[in-house]
Amino acid sequence: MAGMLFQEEYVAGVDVGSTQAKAVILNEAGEITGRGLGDVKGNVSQAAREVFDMALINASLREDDIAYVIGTGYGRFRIAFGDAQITEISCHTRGARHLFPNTRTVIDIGGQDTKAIRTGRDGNVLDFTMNDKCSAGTGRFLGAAAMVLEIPLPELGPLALASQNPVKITTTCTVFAESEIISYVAKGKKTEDILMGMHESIAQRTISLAQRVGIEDELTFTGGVSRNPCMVKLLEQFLGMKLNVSSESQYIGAIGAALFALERIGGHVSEKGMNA
Amino acid sequence: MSQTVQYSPLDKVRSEARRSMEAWFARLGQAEEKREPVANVFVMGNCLELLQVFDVHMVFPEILALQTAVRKVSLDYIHAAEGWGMSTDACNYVKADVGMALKGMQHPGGKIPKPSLAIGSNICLVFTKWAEIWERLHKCPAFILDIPLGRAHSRPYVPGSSQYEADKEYVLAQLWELVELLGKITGKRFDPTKLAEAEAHTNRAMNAWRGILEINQNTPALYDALADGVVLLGMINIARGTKEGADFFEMALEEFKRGAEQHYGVLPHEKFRLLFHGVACYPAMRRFQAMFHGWNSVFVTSPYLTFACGGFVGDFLFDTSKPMESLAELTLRCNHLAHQAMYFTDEFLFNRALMEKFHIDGIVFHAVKSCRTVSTSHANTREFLSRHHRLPCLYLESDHVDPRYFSEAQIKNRVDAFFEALTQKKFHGRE
Amino acid sequence: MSEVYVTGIDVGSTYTKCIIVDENSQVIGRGLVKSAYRFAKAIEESYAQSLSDANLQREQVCYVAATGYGRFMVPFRDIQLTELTCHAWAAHHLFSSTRVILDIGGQDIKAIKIDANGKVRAFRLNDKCAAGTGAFLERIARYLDKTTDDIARMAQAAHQPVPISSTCAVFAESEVINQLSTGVSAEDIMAGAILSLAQRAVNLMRPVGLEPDHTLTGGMTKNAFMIRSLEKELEGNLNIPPDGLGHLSGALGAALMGLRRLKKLHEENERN
Amino acid sequence: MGCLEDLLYRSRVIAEDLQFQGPKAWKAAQPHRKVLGHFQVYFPEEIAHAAGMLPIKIVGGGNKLEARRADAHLGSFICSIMRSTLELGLSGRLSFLDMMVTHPICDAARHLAGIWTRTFPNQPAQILYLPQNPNSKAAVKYLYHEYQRLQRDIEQIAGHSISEEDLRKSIALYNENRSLLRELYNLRKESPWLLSASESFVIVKAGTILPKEEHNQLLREILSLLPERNAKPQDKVRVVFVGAFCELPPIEMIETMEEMCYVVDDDFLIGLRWLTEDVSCEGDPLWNLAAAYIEHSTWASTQYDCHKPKEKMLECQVRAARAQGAICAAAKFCEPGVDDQIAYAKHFDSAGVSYILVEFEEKQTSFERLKMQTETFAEAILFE
Ligand SMILES: Nc1ncnc2c1ncn2[C@@H]1O[C@H](COP(=O)(O)OP(=O)(O)O)[C@@H](O)[C@H]1O
Ligand SMILES: Nc1ncnc2c1ncn2[C@@H]1O[C@H](COP(=O)(O)OP(=O)(O)O)[C@@H](O)[C@H]1O
Ligand code: SF4
Ligand code: SF4
Ligand code: SF4
Repeated sequence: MAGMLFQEEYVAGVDVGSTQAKAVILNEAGEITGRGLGDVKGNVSQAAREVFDMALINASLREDDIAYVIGTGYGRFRIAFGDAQITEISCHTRGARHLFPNTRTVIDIGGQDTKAIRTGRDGNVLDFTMNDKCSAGTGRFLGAAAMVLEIPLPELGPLALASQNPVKITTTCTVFAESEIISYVAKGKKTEDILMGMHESIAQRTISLAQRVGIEDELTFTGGVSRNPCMVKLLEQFLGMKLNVSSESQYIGAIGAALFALERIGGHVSEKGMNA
Repeated sequence: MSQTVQYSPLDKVRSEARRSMEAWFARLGQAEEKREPVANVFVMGNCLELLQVFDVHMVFPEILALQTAVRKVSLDYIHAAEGWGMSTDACNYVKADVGMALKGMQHPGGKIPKPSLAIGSNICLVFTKWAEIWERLHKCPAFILDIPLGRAHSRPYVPGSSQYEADKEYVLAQLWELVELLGKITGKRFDPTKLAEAEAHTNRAMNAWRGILEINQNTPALYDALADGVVLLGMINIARGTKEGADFFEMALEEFKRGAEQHYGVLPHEKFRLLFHGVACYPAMRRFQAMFHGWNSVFVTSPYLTFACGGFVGDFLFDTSKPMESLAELTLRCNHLAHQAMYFTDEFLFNRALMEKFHIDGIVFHAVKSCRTVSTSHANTREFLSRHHRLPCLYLESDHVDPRYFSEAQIKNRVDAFFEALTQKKFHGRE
Repeated sequence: MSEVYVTGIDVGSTYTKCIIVDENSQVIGRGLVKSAYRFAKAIEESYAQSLSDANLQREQVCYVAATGYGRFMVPFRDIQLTELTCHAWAAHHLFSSTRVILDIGGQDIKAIKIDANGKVRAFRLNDKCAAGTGAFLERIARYLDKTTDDIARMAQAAHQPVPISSTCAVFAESEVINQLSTGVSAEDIMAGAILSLAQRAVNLMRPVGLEPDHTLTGGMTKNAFMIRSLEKELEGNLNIPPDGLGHLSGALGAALMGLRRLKKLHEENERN
Repeated sequence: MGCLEDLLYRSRVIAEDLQFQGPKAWKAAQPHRKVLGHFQVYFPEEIAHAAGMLPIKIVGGGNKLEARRADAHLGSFICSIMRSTLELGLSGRLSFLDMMVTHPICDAARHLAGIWTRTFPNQPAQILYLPQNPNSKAAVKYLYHEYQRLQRDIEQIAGHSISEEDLRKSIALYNENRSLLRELYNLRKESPWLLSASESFVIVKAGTILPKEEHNQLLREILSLLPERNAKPQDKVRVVFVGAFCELPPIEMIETMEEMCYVVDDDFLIGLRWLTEDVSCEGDPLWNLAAAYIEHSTWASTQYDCHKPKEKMLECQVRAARAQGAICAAAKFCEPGVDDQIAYAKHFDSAGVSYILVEFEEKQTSFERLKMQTETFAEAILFE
């Protein structure tokens, strides 16, 4: 920035998921100075560009101010302005550890993928698993409900929490889930009970997945679905433990990527992280 | 492999193997015309040596099936088989084979003769189902060789014990029944000297095979147990029990030894050494391999190399002075061992000694969706291993024949994450 | 028997379809309404449409046969039949020589084999996975910001269809994004999706036997590109119900079955 | 003697008991009592019974069991009964077992003993290697040796040896059970309106965990009450159901089929009816048991036998039951099941037998598709 004695360095992390793209900018101290969030529609590269620009504006910076950009997420190889790529598994872990240093398990539920990661004392990934070639039980499952029932995504969770008598959703297919929801609507079931059924079904699947890596305390919940209070509550209830959920949760992948970028240029945070 | 012109032991091994494979196809192409008997057999539990006595051609439907995948035409065959009624869940080897039958026995490698006999076994129970399909499709008799396999975890299985002897008696009795059937089909008489000869060839090949498996304890590794392993396995099956086969493996061992002296490595900058467990991912072999080579990692060994070679039990070799009994014993023992290893996996495959000898950094499980024989225990074993031994494990799911199950972006994601973690662990000491 | 009118209602997951026939099996009224998952409303509306189309009052209809996914939700039905039976019967009525019927609906694909009398001999349904259904195309259309009606037109304009290899309807979307960003046109993607669906459909037909001739029924009859792709896969012609009846075949079959049933009941009454 | 409805209700409660209260109570009643669990399909329970053990059949968890833990241990391509069986173990419901035996019925199930050992190291698990080449002349002798081995293992766990006399008594008891089950099935063939397939299913299923003495008593009582049942024949299609030789369909699924059909014969829990004739008590009883397995046994998808081509066996079964068609089911991901469906379909197409192919899962709770399939099937037969 003009007029400053020392040119401060900034780094960026860009997480291009299947549903949404996220970008954050960090300063050398590892503080977030800018964010960008947008839907991935049609063009991955463009979505990456847009959220990056958004973050730059948000941080009042120009592209030249950014020393290093790391791309992550499903579209990481399509980020034209990125300097390197790292998988979202490493990035989510890194981001989660940064926000909650005692994290040993990370659960990330995104639009298409559900991941469970176990990390070691040093924050290294020890083991991870992901859902297989079927999108059942991911954020998209909820997206389907939101669409059919015409309820905005952020309201799904709070609404489901009002349920007294959840229905049982047995379809595992995201697409067919729509018709199962409809058949419940047709039978006169309450919206909140149907929603709760959906949430329970995803929570179940997530836990079975997480058990593959072994669940250890503390558990940090990341990804877009962690913004859903009902899912947080159900996971806590089924697991019998408290979850870490950050208000930045959807950005955690991008934060992790940015932290790796900082490490590349030799920033402080990474050093601390290494010795911690 | 690397830029400097370096001697590669693999050149000769690969070219010789290709030549043998082509010759095999050529022989098969003529079998029907010459009205010579043909048997469909499997890579495990096949008693090749006995078939050689009766000059029966051997078709390995598993090898044919995997080649349809390698040559990128498997989906056509699978579609044909699914159109015929086969389930999407059934083993795709079977579907590729049924597809081939429906397409008039046309295989990318050449025309394949119809079997005059099918020899199935219980090693994989899909074999028996497969044999039933042949009975109906090709109207050929099926013989199921039933081999009693592992009964329990770490239960000793020693010659002389009542269980061992009873099992052996059962296998031997069945082999004699097979001899009778072969006699009927070929019109030839059983000649024990010929069997002993074939067994002697196998002994030579097996001795060399053992050397080849062990030589990869060298750093850097001399061959990739996945990609090159497939070539070697193809050879041990189509050429076992023949002089040609024995010569090939002795040659290969010599080549590898020479390579070792010259510090040849299959990868110029070997960084990670991995153990591969499962059936390979044939529809995308190259892309799969590239994901690992990109991180400078090599598969140094794979249990599959011992399971599927047909006759490997530690130091046990054929006793050619009593060829039938010895055949029964070897068939029983090697399959018993393979199964003990597959079912009760941990103690046999993942012992510390093995990991240390081969300097293994991690294990890659490739679960094949349509192969329950090999893949059922993968998830459980992986869970067990990473909990008890803290060994880094990567679990991947795709298929051995059906390209639809290979999703590049998803698999790459997992592979990259695995190596990111491994790098941290190995080079930054993080855990 | 004077002035006999029979209604067939096919309550599908995507569309609710209604047909009224007279005693000579002539179609005199039709209705088609998007179910949009409000079945009660869709049933009422499509019925009202067909009544006004036929210029009839409700009371004039003697018999109602319901079919489709929501057949039990038609409160005024006299009988319910499955859509397999109804599609088969309609195809048999329209093309007496047809032996194999393919119906690609929103939720499933059905391949039905019938005998010379229109009786169902065998049938196959697709797996319970949305990867091979009409919903697959609709999702891709939606993803490309297009409507169902655009699907066929887009595909026609394709130059070089790219196949969608994903086995999952949802993952297919990310494959679509991927291809869009590598510069593949939306038209080529849509055409590729239809081709892969056609391939799946024909594969489902194979086990029931591919003997001629084949009839396509259901909503996909509106998609000319799909018809061509299927014909290419089948290496033969497909019968398409004339007169826009394709999408209404389930309802037509139900109405005709209803008429048959009604006649039989009359005969029995007369005998007694 | 209770009334019929009470007995049926009691059977259902036992059949659906996921806590295994009966076997647990049996075990607790006396010290040193031992329970042996064996997975589907067939197991020579006589040997365990003769040792004073309670043999119970492990048949999965059905659609009431919530599977949370098992998925972590099995890939996505494994059938539900494997999953739910492991879930029963992981949830501690089977911790009362003193021994677990599995069989080489399919490639998935063969792994169960290994998975069991790794996961529950304190519970002895093993594979009983029933022969897969029953056509070999050596098969009986081999099986006799294998039964001897099993007997030694059982004796060790039971803590005492088995005399020939013990074994004879057990065989007689099981002969009676099998004959009562045959009677039950005959009755369904003759008058299916007296006993529905779903009722028959729970009665038989109760026998998976009841001591045989009690199950025989239950069967005797039910059989004596059935003829007096107040029920009249309905106009329904008669069908044979196959495909449940291992994984069991949910009761609601059987009920769904029965809305349109009389299921007059089936292969539910075929392992309990595996031996089709009484086992002789003369001579060496263990040998007789082995010989019966090879010589007087029914057929199933899990065994290869060149003298019993499955499609022909099924056609005979359909004809013997005077059925109008067959419902050929297969459990999802069950390779023996899905492969045999092809043989059935091809054969029935040429033999002119009506049939439908369906897939099911024990954990299924919605039966819309099945309903559509059976309705179409019945419509085709009724409306010709
Ligand atoms: N405000 C919100 N409340 C609840 N859920 C949300 C919210 N925003 C997004 N989601 C969920 O998060 C998912 C996207 O998560 P994300 O981690 O961004 O996925 P990806 O990285 O695959 O694009 C959506 O499918 C949606 O279900
Ligand atoms: N105008 C149209 N153009 C192209 N395709 C159409 C059109 N209308 C319907 N379809 C296709 O037909 C399918 C629905 O067919 P339909 O037989 O009504 O299904 P269902 O009976 O399940 O409601 C849709 O998924 C869509 O793909
Ligand atoms: S199931 Fe596995 S072992 Fe068996 S035939 Fe198929 S690939 Fe081979
Ligand atoms: S079942 Fe549904 S979510 Fe799963 S693969 Fe099929 S379409 Fe995708
Ligand atoms: S249901 Fe089929 S696949 Fe599953 S354990 Fe039983 S026989 Fe094996």
